[in-house]
Amino acid sequence: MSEKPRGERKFKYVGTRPIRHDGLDKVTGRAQFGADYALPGMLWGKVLRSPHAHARIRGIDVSAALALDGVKAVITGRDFPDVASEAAEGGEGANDFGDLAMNVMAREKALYHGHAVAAVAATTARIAEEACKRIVVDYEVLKPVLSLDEALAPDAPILHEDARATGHEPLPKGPSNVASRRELGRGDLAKGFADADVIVERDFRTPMVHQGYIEPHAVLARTGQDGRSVVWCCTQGPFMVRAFSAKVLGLSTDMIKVIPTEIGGGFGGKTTVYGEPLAILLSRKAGRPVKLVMSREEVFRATGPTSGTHIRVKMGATRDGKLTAAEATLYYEAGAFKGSPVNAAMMTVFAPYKLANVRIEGWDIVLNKPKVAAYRAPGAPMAALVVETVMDELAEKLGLDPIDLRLENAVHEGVQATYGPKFRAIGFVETLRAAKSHPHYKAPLGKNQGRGVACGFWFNAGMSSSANVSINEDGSAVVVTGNPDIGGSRASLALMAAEELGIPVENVRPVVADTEAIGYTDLTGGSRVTFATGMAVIEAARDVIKQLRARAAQIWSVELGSVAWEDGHALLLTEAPGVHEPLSLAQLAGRAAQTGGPIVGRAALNARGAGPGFATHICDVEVDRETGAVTVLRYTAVQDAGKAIHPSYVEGQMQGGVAQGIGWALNEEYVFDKNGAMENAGFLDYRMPVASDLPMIDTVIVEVPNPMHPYGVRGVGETPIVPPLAAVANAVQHAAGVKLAELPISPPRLLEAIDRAS
Amino acid sequence: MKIHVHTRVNGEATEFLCAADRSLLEVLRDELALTGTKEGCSTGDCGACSVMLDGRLVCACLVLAPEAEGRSIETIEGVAKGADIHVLQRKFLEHAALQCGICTPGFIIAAKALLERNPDPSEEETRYWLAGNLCRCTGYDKIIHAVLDAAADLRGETR
Amino acid sequence: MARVFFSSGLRRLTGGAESVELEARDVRELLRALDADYPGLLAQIGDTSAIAIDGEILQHAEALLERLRPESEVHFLPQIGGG
Amino acid sequence: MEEIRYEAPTTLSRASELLREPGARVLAGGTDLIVQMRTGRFAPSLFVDVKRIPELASIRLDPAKLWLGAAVPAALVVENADIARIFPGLVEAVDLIGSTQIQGRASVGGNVCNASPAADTVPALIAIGAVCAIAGPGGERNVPVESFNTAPGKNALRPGELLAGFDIPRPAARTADAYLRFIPRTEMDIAVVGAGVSVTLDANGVCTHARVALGAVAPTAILVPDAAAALIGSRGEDAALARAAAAASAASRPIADKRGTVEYRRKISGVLTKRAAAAAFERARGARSA
Repeated sequence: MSEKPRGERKFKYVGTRPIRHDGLDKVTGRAQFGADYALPGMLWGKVLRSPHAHARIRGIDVSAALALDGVKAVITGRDFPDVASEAAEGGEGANDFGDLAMNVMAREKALYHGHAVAAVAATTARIAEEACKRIVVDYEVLKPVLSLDEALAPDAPILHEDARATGHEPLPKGPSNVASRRELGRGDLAKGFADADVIVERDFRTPMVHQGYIEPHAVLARTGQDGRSVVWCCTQGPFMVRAFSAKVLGLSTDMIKVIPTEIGGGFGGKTTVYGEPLAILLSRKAGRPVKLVMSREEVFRATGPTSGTHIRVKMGATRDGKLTAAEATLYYEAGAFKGSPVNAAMMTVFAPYKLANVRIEGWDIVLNKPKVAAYRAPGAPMAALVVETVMDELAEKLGLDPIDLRLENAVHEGVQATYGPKFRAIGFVETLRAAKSHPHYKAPLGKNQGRGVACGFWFNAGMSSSANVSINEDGSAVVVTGNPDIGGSRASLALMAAEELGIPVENVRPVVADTEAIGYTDLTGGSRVTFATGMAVIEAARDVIKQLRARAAQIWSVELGSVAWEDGHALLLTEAPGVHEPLSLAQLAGRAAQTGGPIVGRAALNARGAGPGFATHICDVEVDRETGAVTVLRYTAVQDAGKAIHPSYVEGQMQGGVAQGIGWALNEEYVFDKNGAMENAGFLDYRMPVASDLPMIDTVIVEVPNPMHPYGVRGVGETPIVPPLAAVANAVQHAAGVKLAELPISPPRLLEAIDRAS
Repeated sequence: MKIHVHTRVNGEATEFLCAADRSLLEVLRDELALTGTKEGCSTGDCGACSVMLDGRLVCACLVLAPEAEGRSIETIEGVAKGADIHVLQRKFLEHAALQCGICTPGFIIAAKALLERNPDPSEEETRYWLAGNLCRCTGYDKIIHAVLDAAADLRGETR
Repeated sequence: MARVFFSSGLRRLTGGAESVELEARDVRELLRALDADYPGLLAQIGDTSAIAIDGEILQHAEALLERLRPESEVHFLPQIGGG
Repeated sequence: MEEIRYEAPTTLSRASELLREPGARVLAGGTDLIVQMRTGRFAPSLFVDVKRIPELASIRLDPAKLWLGAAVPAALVVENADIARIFPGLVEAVDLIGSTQIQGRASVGGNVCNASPAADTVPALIAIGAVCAIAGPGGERNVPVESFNTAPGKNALRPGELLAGFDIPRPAARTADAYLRFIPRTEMDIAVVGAGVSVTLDANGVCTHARVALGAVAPTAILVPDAAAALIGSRGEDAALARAAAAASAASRPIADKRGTVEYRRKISGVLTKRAAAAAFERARGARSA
């Protein structure tokens, strides 16, 4: 089947907005999420967590807990095998299995307030809670390390005495809290800055923030007499849960089957394991099913926020707005174990711009806070905050329109990215042009109001995916993949299958299978599902079509080559039309038995050619100069989606990313007390945006096809959270006439800046 | 000593036994297997467990189960009438007003309570009424559109 | 002759060279050649880095068997993950 | 693990009996109590659900005063057209209690008894001169709202006593109140500062009587006579409002916490006093013309 020339392809179903296949279950309450499963004889699990941010565990006495009526199992670090340090593939970010094992259950040391030290399974949740209270842990409390500056101080307490910094020299000799230091760059920085007419330097600090998914982590594990465990859990990656849990528990992969439930948000936060290995081990010990559901407080204290950062950026430009040099130093908090997203930050920080002379230095720092997990374009938003505020200031100093300055320096196909390779076809310039011509950009502003512009970049991922497409007797189809549907991916995968097969999308049933019902599939993350798993679905559908053509050829007794597939029908390519009427998919399906049996297409691939995503955002705010309160008045997000398969869910990703970015910019932050306990571990004081905090969020989808995908798809999920921090900050700076140096731009902080400025 | 509670859930006479400190949310989910009502925080800050109690919108996590004695409760499971889904449910689907869907039952219960009180709410009234329902996926945009469209539909207008 | 580029972090091990041309049919051969020419470079790159071949970013392990064209461009990158 | 009990008495006397038991706690809307129990701040042995006691569940408006039962849910207060007309400031405060869902349960009485320094209804009630009606073993006693709370989380109730409701005198002619609070978000937040103001004007629009109360700037909500004095004799012009604001800032003794710094709370108490006073004057003038 010949692929129509790219870009010219006319789509019949792709690009339409059908109702998602899983929608009805989700609006009627039937959809089952992580905590919605129960089994006969089920026990309730509860985790005991460290009340200290940094402490040596001298001993744990669980006898009183075990003595409590209804308690069926108690586990501590001693029940887990020692796991050697080893890079963990298949998750997100830089994970190490040795660290992972110690993060799910503390061993010699508790490394953050909320670190798991023991877990209980009991007949009721109340008994499990009571049992946790009766576990006696003998702590030697140590001085906690709670900030980047403290961590780097010469006399800083050390979290991991035997760890050594890795990366590029110069590195600290001996024990330190530096996990790694790396350098990236090219050209002649000194010359670049010498050539600049204007140089702007900014220094920003941003706090830890949480992904804030509404569904707490939940897992139900059942282990049989044969030692095989079945795990129901809300995760972005069932195969990841299987691999990570097996590794942490010293089991072979085939001993664990993971059935992904519906998932109530993840944003990267459900790309690793927390309670899963604990529930499995408790169920093995108790011989009964164990359900472990985190409280919201546990989610905040013990699951992945993203890094707090300290970032310095210096950029130079000529009078006519050409960037001549750029330098960045990035310090990222990894939490209690190495592996902040600083690497990605180094690569994304200047990625949108043409730069011959660049130097980027990135530090990965451990301290006594929860280990960070991936969060939507991990590492990029904070880096973009600083670069885009610098670009804004450069434009101001040069008297240039901020979008024009970016257009002048924007990367495009063939340009070598600051992180190394050359870009293929990308749509950055197109997003800038679309933003500039948008009515929002010209709309008048009132008193105390300001407008900010900012851009963002994210790589997007490919990775491994499997897909099966089977044809039912009546010509409808079932699409089976291994990616939990976190935001409408069932619908986009079904659309692609429908497009290939030429049948209505309603006749395609998309299914998310468990780890034993579909081939290995990397997790739902990196904005990869519609791109990579979509590629697998298209390939599997084409496999089906090849079989359908063969069946038709068989029926017509002609060569396969003389049978084409168009719009859901097999047609005979012959000079004498009408000799054989076209055979519909339904007709062929009806005759499957007599033509060789069931028709099932398969694909398994490691998707290459992920297309980078670029976005340009415009934000208007109004500032109350007496209170420092900021109101977001209007917001427009422009993004290159390559090809929007289901435009509604592309818009939804953009709007959701913007909302999270606005929260990050204005109010969200981890607040720790002097002992390292989080003070605002709840939705009341961890202030995520509520409906009345936000305006409608306009979206403009730009489509510059990704040449490496049959439909031109790029990932869209992560890019939208990259620009908002800077878009909001720039808008506030213009509205209030201040210079900001820290997030969040909370009312007290902004009022202080306003009073200082006036 | 467990307490024997008599109540009506989605129109049906329902009895259950519970300890005094059980929340209505725990009983709905763990005793009555009505898991459409979700738990997001158990502190009344996210609205995922929104239900109607004697016609009042409340968070089921902040109601003690024994308080339900003699009261009537409506949950998401009772919103669709047989084969017919509620206009709000249809509009949420048409507007793609859900991504992960965990907050959706709470939003539909809360929005239904709004439209029963105020058939023609402004965007601002809608946003404030729904401020107790957190959504982390959508940025609220499509949710607000869906609710306003459902209101128009119920008023017999077409937006 | 594939061209290999070195970011500033690696250059102290390549005598300051920003890039070199090497005879190699695949990445594995390329790494061997680099190791011969620049002792310690491989150790520095490590096996958790990512490798970009003609713009395609691959994890170290999955890149090893990639074929290289005469005009191929290879970059060594730190490992990253998405959300 | 001993079982917790639940009782729903229908009379004040029965409730008072039950409340003599140590470990007994009043359950009204439960929006504070249940959270405090879950977070382990309290471990009650007995819940006394007072919502089925007629006096506590009623709103009564007579020529002299408004009776507001302690257990009446916020939603019923907000929906009451008479209260909205007579005490717009009180309704503003009640309408700020949590979300729509919370207002379906939370009561004004509970908001006051919880004795949070940041409770929104307290400054509003103080501004309009509300009095707490307390029922107990020794019969009924009355305490002005400004002296009901004694410290964060502590109130004047003795063992066996419960708050039955509030007596709120109907305002004189050309009187109006207003309440404003500041929070970082638009909803779902705890007041960083709250300001309640009530003013009475003479026929010429000159302020003859005023009360100003602040929340979240001291261990308990405070009455600020100096701010009131700054308003009395004025027509609410900027200079007077500025003096009231300065007095409010001077009177506030806030702590620094995750919700705001000391300096910030001082400044904001002035700003909100000014804005709330301006609103109250505006309404009082309207009340005259009406």
